[in-house]
Amino acid sequence: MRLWRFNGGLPSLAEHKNESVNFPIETAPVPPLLVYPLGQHIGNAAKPLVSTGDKVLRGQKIADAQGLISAPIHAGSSGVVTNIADHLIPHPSGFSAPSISIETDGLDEEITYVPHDDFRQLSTSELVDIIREAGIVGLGGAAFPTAIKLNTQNKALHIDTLILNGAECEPYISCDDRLLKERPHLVIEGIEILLHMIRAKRAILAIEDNVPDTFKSIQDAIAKNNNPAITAVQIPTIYPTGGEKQLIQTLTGKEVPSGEIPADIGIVSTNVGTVHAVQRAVIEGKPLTSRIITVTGEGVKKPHNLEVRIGTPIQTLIDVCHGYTKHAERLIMGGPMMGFALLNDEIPIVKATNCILVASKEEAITEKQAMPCIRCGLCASACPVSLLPQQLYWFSKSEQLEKAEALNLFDCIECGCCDVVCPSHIPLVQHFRYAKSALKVQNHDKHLSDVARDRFEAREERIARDKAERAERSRKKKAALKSKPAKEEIDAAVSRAKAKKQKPTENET
Amino acid sequence: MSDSRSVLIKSGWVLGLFSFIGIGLVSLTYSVTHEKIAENERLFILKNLRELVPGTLHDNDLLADTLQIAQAKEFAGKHPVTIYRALKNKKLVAIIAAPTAPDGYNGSIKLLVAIKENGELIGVRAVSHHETPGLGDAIDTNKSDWIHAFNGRSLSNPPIRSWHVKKDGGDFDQFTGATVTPRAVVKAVLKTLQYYQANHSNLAKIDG
Amino acid sequence: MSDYLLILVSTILVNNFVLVKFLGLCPFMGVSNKLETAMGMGLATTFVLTLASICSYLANQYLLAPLGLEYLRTITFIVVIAVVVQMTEAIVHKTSPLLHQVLGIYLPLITTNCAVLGVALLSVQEDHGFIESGLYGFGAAIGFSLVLVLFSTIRERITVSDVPEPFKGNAIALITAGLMSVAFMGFSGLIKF
Amino acid sequence: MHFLTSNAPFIAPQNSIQKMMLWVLIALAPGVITMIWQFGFGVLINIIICVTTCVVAEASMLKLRNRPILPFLSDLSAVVTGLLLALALPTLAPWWIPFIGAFIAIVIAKHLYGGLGYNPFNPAMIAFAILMVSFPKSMTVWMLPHSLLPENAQFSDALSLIFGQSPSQSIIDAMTAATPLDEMKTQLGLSLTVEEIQSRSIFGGLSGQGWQWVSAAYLLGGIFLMYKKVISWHIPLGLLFGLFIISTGFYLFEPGVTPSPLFHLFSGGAMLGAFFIATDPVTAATTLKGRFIYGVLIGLLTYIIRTWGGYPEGIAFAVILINMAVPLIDHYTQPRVYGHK
Amino acid sequence: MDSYSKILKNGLWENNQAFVALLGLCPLLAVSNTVINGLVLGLATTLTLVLSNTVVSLIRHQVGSEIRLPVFVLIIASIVTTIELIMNSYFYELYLILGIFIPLIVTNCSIIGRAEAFASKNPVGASFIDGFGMGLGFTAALVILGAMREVLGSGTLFANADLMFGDAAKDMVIYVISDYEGFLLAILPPGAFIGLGLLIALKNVIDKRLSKPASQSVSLSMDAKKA
Amino acid sequence: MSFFVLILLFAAFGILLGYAAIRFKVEGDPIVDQIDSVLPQTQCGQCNFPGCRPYAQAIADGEAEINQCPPGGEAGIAALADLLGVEALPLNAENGIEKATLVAVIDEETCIGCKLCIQACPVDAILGAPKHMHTVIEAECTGCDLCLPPCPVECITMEPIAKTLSLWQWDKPDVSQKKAPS
Ligand SMILES: Cc1cc2nc3c(=O)[nH]c(=O)nc-3n(C[C@H](O)[C@H](O)[C@H](O)COP(=O)(O)O)c2cc1C
Ligand SMILES: Cc1cc2nc3c(=O)[nH]c(=O)nc-3n(C[C@H](O)[C@H](O)[C@H](O)COP(=O)(O)O)c2cc1C
Ligand SMILES: Cc1cc2nc3c(=O)[nH]c(=O)nc-3n(C[C@H](O)[C@H](O)[C@H](O)COP(=O)(O)O)c2cc1C
Ligand SMILES: Cc1cc2nc3c(=O)[nH]c(=O)nc-3n(C[C@H](O)[C@H](O)[C@H](O)CO)c2cc1C
Ligand code: SF4
Ligand code: SF4
Ligand code: SF4
Ligand code: SF4
Ligand code: FES
Repeated sequence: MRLWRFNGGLPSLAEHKNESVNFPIETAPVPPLLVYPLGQHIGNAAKPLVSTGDKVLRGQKIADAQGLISAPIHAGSSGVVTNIADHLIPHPSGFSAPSISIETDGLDEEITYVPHDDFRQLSTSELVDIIREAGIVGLGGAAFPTAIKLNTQNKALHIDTLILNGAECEPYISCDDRLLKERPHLVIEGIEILLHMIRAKRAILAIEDNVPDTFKSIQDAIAKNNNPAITAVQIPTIYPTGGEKQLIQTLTGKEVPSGEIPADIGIVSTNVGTVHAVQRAVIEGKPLTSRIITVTGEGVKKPHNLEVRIGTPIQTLIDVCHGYTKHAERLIMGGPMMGFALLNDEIPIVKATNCILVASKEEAITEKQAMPCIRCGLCASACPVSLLPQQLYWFSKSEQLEKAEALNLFDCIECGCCDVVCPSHIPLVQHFRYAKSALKVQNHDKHLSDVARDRFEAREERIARDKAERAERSRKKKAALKSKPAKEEIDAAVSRAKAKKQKPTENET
Repeated sequence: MSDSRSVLIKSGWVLGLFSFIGIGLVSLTYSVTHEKIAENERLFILKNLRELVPGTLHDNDLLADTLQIAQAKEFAGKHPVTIYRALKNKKLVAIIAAPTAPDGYNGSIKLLVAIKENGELIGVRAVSHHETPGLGDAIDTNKSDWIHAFNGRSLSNPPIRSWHVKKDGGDFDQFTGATVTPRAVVKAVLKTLQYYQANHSNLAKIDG
Repeated sequence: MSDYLLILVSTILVNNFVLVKFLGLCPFMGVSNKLETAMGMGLATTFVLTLASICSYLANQYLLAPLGLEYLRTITFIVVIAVVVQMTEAIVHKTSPLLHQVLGIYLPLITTNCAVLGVALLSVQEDHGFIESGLYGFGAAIGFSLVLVLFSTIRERITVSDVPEPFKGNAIALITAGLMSVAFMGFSGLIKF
Repeated sequence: MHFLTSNAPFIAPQNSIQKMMLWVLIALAPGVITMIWQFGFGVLINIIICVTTCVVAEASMLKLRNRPILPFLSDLSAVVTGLLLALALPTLAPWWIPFIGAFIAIVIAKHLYGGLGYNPFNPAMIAFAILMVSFPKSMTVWMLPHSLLPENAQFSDALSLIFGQSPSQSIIDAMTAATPLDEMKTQLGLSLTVEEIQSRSIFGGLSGQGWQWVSAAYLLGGIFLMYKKVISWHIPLGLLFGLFIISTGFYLFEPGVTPSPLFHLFSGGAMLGAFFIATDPVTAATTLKGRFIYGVLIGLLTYIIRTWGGYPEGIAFAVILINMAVPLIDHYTQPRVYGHK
Repeated sequence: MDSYSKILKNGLWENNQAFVALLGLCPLLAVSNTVINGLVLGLATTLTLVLSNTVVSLIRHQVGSEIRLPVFVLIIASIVTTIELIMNSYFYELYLILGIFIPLIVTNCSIIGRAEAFASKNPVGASFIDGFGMGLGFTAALVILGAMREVLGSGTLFANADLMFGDAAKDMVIYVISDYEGFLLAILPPGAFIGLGLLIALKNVIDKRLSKPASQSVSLSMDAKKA
Repeated sequence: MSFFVLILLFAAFGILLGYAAIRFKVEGDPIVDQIDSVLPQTQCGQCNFPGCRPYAQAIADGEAEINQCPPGGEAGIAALADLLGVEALPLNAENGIEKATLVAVIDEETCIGCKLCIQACPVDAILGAPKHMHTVIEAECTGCDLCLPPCPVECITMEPIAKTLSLWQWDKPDVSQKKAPS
C-alpha cells in the first residue's frame, strides 16, 4: 500500500517501550476506593444518578449523559457511594471537580449484562445506542464520545475508510501494543462491528514498523478472520504519526481541512483500545469500566501493562508494580511528549488515561532554561502541521495573540516536536497552550461585553421610550386637566405620590 | 446656500490678503537685496579664479571675457568647457580652463586649470567631485596638498610620456589604494595643456 | 528612455530621499510603527508627491519664469503643495474614513514633509522637463515608501525585542535607520555623475 | 506522595545553540587554515583581535544590561561573529580596524537590539560595511598571496604595517595589491578585456591566486555544515544560484568584457558569504521558500554591486540590504498549513 | 496658563523638538556635520519659529479651518524667504553650504507643528516664548549633534567659523585630534542617524536619573497591580 | 507688480478649498463604533462618561485620553493605542485601578425587594419583582458596582467569579532574560 509522508516530525525519538512491553497484561485488584470525576470526556459533565449511601454493583450506571455530547459513567465494582463532592482530578490545572466516590465492598458483584452474539442482526442506530449506554469514549486521548463519532448516518456523511490507530507513537506507552499482541481477534471483531455500523468499504489498521512481532500476530488474526475489507499496514516510526491527522495523511495522502473532522473527507478513525471496548460492549454487553494502562518509568520497580478499573487511584497501580524506586521524581499522566504532571498519586485513573509514567530526574526534565530564539527554523521543519512555531512564539510572548491566531495557532496539535528540537530550549508548546487558553478567555470576555452592550443599548432604548411615553401621557393629562380641573383628582395624585415616596422608608425599618 | 457662498468668499479673500502681505514683504526684501545677491554670485565664481590668477596679474573682468567650447573633443568629454582669459594691457597673460575629467571613480570631476601664457601651469583645483571620501577626495586642497604637484609643470616638464601616475610608470604620485582618481586628474590636465598648445594662437587673439 | 530609468534608480536607491538626502524624515520616523500604516502613508505620499512635483513644474514654467518671480518660488510651491494636500485630504476623508483615521495627523503633515517641497525645488534646480519632474517626484516617493515599509517591518520586530531600556523607542529606531543608511551606501556608485 | 509539576514535553532537548556555533567554528577551520597558508599570519592577528574584542564586548554589554554572563558567553555566538568579521577584513589592516569593527558588531549591531537573537542586521557585516565606508583606505589594502610575495617581504613587515609603523613605501607597494575583484573592476573601467586583465599575475585558474583555494575551503566547510544540518541548503544554494544566473546571463551577452560566472563564484566573499554569512539564522529569512528567495536576492544584488556599484565586493552590502527585507519575505512566504488551502 | 519658564523648559528639554517630538529631523540630520552649520541653521530656524508663532497667534481667530494650513504655510514661507534673501546677501558662502535646507525651513515640521499645536491656541506672549524655547532647544540639538559629528568625523570643532563671524574667526577652529584620519561614518548620512539615536538614549538615561525617586513609587504600584 | 497675479491665484485657491470643505464634508464617524467595540462595556462610568459609548465618542473627538477606563485595564489601553495609532499611556489612577472582574451577589435573606438596584443596573442583570427578593443573573452582570450604592440594606456584595475548567488559563512561561539559567 502506498504511504505518504507528513511534514517534519521526530524520526529518532528514543522509544523506551521495552521497559513495559515484554510482560503480559495483568489485572489490577479492586481498590478500596473508586473515584469518578463527572467530567472525564469531551462535552458536558455527566449527571449523577446515585446519591450518598446508595449501594451499587459493577456495571451499574452511576451517572448519565447530559446533553448531546456527553457520556454516562458506570461503577467499576460493587460498593457504597460515600460522597459526591469535589475531588482532585487528573488535569494540569490541579483543580478539583465534582466526583462520585465509591467505597468498594470487595465482593465485586456485577449486574447482569445483555450480550449480543450476532451484531449483524442489529441496526446501526441500535448499535449506537448500545455504545452510548456503555459510556464508551475515545481511548486514544481526546475522550470524545464514540457513539457520536460512529453515528455517521445521522449526518448523512458517506464514510469510505475506517482507520484503526495502533500507532502508539509516544515513547514509553505500550498498552495498545500489548492489546494487539494478546487479543488481536477481539480487536478484529470490534473492527467488523464498526465496519458494519458505518458501512465503510475498507478498514486499515496502522501499526508502527518498530513492532514487527505485533504486526505478525495481527496479520495472522486477519488471515484467520478472512475479511477482505480489513488490512494491516506498517507505518514508519515517526512521532507523531499516531496523531489522527498525521495518520490520515500517512495512510491516504488526504488532509483533514482545518476546522473540520475526518468524517467530512469520508474517514473515521479510532484507537484500537476503543474498538476493543466496543467489541466488549456489543458482544458481551459490558459497559466501559476498565481499560489497559501502561505503568512505566524508572520511578516504578516493575513497569507493566495493567487492565485497570476506571476510577482506581494511581497509588493502587504503583503498588501492583511493586512500588516506587528511589528515583521517582515526577508523576506524569500520558506520555513524555503530551502528558501532564500530577501533584500526587491519589488522583484516579479516568477513561482517557493510557499511561502513568513515574519518571526519574533524567527521564523528565524540569523547567527549561530558555535562551532567546535564534530563528533557526528547526521548529518549523519539525512541525507536522507546517506551522511557524517561532513566529507563533514571538507573538504569544509579546501578547499579540490575535496575530498568533492569524498564523493558525489553533491548528497546533501540541505535539511538542518543535519544543524538543529547539536549540534555544524555549518551552514553545507551553507558550502555545498559554496563548490558546488566553485567547479563549479573551473571546469569552468579548462575548460578554457584546452581550452587555446589547443589553445596555436595549435598556437605554427602553428608558428613552418610557420617558417619551411618560412625557406624552403627562402632556395628555395636563391637557385633560386644563379642560377639566377637578380638584379631587389632583389631591388623589398628590397623596399617591406621597405614598410612593414613603414606601422605601417603611421598608427600611 | 448663501451660507456656503459666504464661506467661499471669506476663504478666498483671507488667503488673498495673507498672500498680499507675505508676498509684499518678500518682494520688498527682494528689491532691497537682489543686487547684492547678484554681486555675491559673481564674486563667488571670481574668488575661485582669483585664487589661481590673482587680481594683480590681470586688469580685465575675468567673468566677462569667456569662451565656451561646446563640443570639447580635445578634452575627451561631452561636457562643455569654459575658458576664462586673463589679460593685462590687452595682452593675454593666462587662461583658466574649466574642464571636466569624465573618468573619476564615482563619475566626473570638475577642475579649474590655470595656464600661463607660456604654457606653464599656474595651478589646478578640483571644484566639484564625487570621489570616495577618505580615498579619492585627496584632490581637495583642504584634504591634501596633492594637487599642488601640478604647479609649474608644463608639457615638457615632465616629458609627455611621464604624464602618468607612478603606478603607470609616470611622474605623479597616486594616493595609497586609489589610483583611479589621480589618473583621471592627470589625464584631464594633460589634455588641457595639449589643447592650449594647439589653440594658443586662437586664444591669444584679442578682437577689438 | 534610459535617462528616465536612471532618474528612477537614482531617486529610489542611490540618492534615496530619506536615507541619503535627508528629506521626509519626520513621517519616516512617525508613521513607521506598523506595516499597514506605513503602506497607507507610502501610498498617500506617492500620490501627493507626484502630483505636487508636476504642479510645481507647471507653476514654475508657466507662471514664475514668465513673470520673473523666481524669488517667490518657495512660497508658490508650498502653497500649491498645501492646496494639493488639503484637497487630497478632503477627498480621502470622504471616501475612505479608515485610511483617514490610519493616516491621522500625517496627511496634513505631508504638506510639511520636506520631501515634497524638496522634490519641487530640486527638480527646478536640476532643470527637469515635464516628464522628468513627474518621474523625479514619483521615484522619490517610491524610494520613500520603500524604506518606510521596510523600516516599519523591522520596527515591528524591534518592539518585541529585548532592547536596552534607554534605547527603547525612538533611539533604537534612529540607529536602525542609520544602519539602513549604511546598507544603502552599498548602492553608491551605481549612478555615475 | 507529592510530586513536582512542570509542563510537557518532558524529553530533554537534543540540540543547543552552543553546539550549532561549535559546528560553525569547526566548519570554518579549513578556510581559516587556507587563508593563513595563503596570506600569512596577518589573518591570525585579525582573528585574535576580533574574537577577543567581541568576547570582551559581549561580556561587558551583558554586565551592563544586567543579564547573566556565562550562559550567553558560552553560546559562542560572539566568537562566531568575531571570526567571520576577521575573515572578511583585509589581511594588512592596522590593528584598530578589527578592534573598532568587533566593537561595532557586538555593541551597536547586536546588543543595542537586545543581544543574541534580536538583531535584524548581520553584526559582522554591519561592522564590515561601516569600516568600509569609514576607512576605505585601510579597508582596501590586501596582502598578496604568498606565492606572489617578493623575496624581501618579511612577516615582520606585515606586523609593522598592522601595528602602525609604516615600513618603506616600496615594501608596502610590493606586498599589497587590490583584490582580484577590485582589480577586475578597475581595469574593466579602463576598457581592458577580461582576458588581458586575467593574464596578470594575481589571477589564477578560476579567480585569483590564493583566493580560489580559500573559496574552495569555505565550500568544503559549508558542505559539512549542511551535512550536519546546522544550515539548510536553501540560502547557500539560492545565493550561488542567483549569482551564477545573473553572471552567466551577462557573460553570454557581453563576453570578453564580463568575467565568467566561475570567476564570480570563486572570488571575494561569495563562498564565505553563501555558507557562513547569509546563513546567519538570526538575520536570515526563516521559512524555507523565503530562505531560497533571500539567497537569490543576495546573489543578484552582489553581482549588481560588484559590477556597477562603487564597491568592488558586494556581499556585505547585499546581505544587510536583504536583511532589511527579511520580515517582508517571511510575511509573504508562509508555508501552507496542514488542512488549509 | 503655563508660566513662561515652564514653556521655556518644555521647549528646551521636556518636549525638545529634536529629541522628543522627533520633528524637524531633516535639517537636523542634514546640516549637523559641523557645529557652525548647525548653529546657523538653528538660529535661522529659531528666528522663523519666533516670528511664525507670534504671527499665527495674532491671527488665530481670523482664519477658518478650511484654509488654516495654506495660510500658515504662506506666513512661514514668507518669513523664511525673507530670511533666505537676507542670508543670501550677507552670508553668501554659508548660504551655499546650507543649500536647499534654508528654503526647506518652510517645511521644517516643528515650525508648522508649533503653529498648529501651540500658537493657534495660545496668546501672543506665550506663543512667542514657546517659539523661542522650541527654537533654542532645536538649536542646542543641532549644535550638540554637530559637535559630536565634527569631532568624530574630522577631528575639528568650529570649522568654517569664519564664514559666519568673518575672517577673524579663522583661529576659532580647534583641532581636537591632530593628524586624525577621520571616522568618516560620523559625517556621512548614517552617522547623523546613529548620532541622534545615541543622544536620545543619553537623554533617556538622564531623565531616568532625574526622576528616579518619583518613578520608583509609580513602578512599585504598577507591579503591585499586576501581582 | 506682476506678483498680483500670484495673489489672485492664491485667492482662487482659497475659494477652491472653501468649496472642497463644503463638498467633501463628512458626517458621522465610524471610528466611534470601533472604539466602542474595544471598550469592555462594563458601563460603569469610571471613565467619567455615562457609559462606554459616550467615552468612545469623547476619544474620537479628541476630548478624552485613552487611559481612563479601569475595567479595560492595560490591555484595553494597548488595544486603543493600537487602533488609533498612538502611544499607550499608563492607566490614569484618578479613574480607578484595574482589578479582577467580580459579579454582584444579592444576599437573598436580607434583600427587601425595593427595586432600586434594578433601576441602577445598566445592563438589566438583576431580576425581581417589587417586594420580592432579587437575584443577579451572573452571566450578565458586568461587575460595574453601580448597584451597590443605591441598596438601602447593603445586601449586595461583589464576589469573585468561580473558576471553571473551560476558562482556566495555562501559565505563561517566564520570558525575561534577566535570570541566570542555572
Ligand atoms: C470539540 C470536538 C468536537 C468533535 N465533534 C465531532 C463530531 O461531531 N463527529 C465526529 O465524528 N467526531 C468529532 N470529534 C472527534 C474528532 O474528530 C477526533 O476524532 C477526536 O477529537 C480525537 O482526536 P485526537 O485525540 O487526535 O485529538 C470532535 C472532537 C472535539 C474535540
Ligand atoms: C500528537 C498526537 C499523537 C497521538 N498519538 C496517538 C497514538 O499514538 N495512538 C492513538 O491511538 N492515538 C493517538 N493520538 C490521538 C489521536 O489523534 C486520536 O485522538 C485518536 O486516534 C482517535 O481515536 P479515539 O477517538 O478512539 O481515541 C494522538 C494525538 C496527538 C495529537
Ligand atoms: C569603496 C571604495 C571606494 C574607492 N574609491 C576610490 C576613489 O574615490 N578613487 C580612487 O582612485 N580609487 C578608489 N577606490 C580604489 C579602487 O577600487 C582601486 O582599488 C584603486 O584605485 C586601484 O588603485 P591601486 O592600483 O593603487 O590599488 C575605491 C575602492 C573602494 C573599495
Ligand atoms: C550558521 C551560522 C552563521 C552565522 N553567521 C554569522 C554572521 O554572518 N555574522 C555574525 O555576526 N554572526 C553569525 N553567526 C553567529 C550568531 O548567529 C550571530 O552573532 C547573531 O546574529 C547574534 O545575534 C552565525 C551563526 C550560525 C549558526
Ligand atoms: S527552534 Fe527554537 S530557536 Fe529555532 S527558530 Fe524555533 S523557536 Fe527559535
Ligand atoms: S506543538 Fe504545535 S507548533 Fe509545535 S510542532 Fe507540534 S503542532 Fe507544530
Ligand atoms: S470606565 Fe470603561 S467600562 Fe466603565 S463606562 Fe467607562 S468605558 Fe465603560
Ligand atoms: S448587577 Fe450590579 S454589578 Fe452587576 S452589572 Fe448590574 S449593576 Fe453592575
Ligand atoms: S523636517 Fe519633518 S519631514 Fe523633514
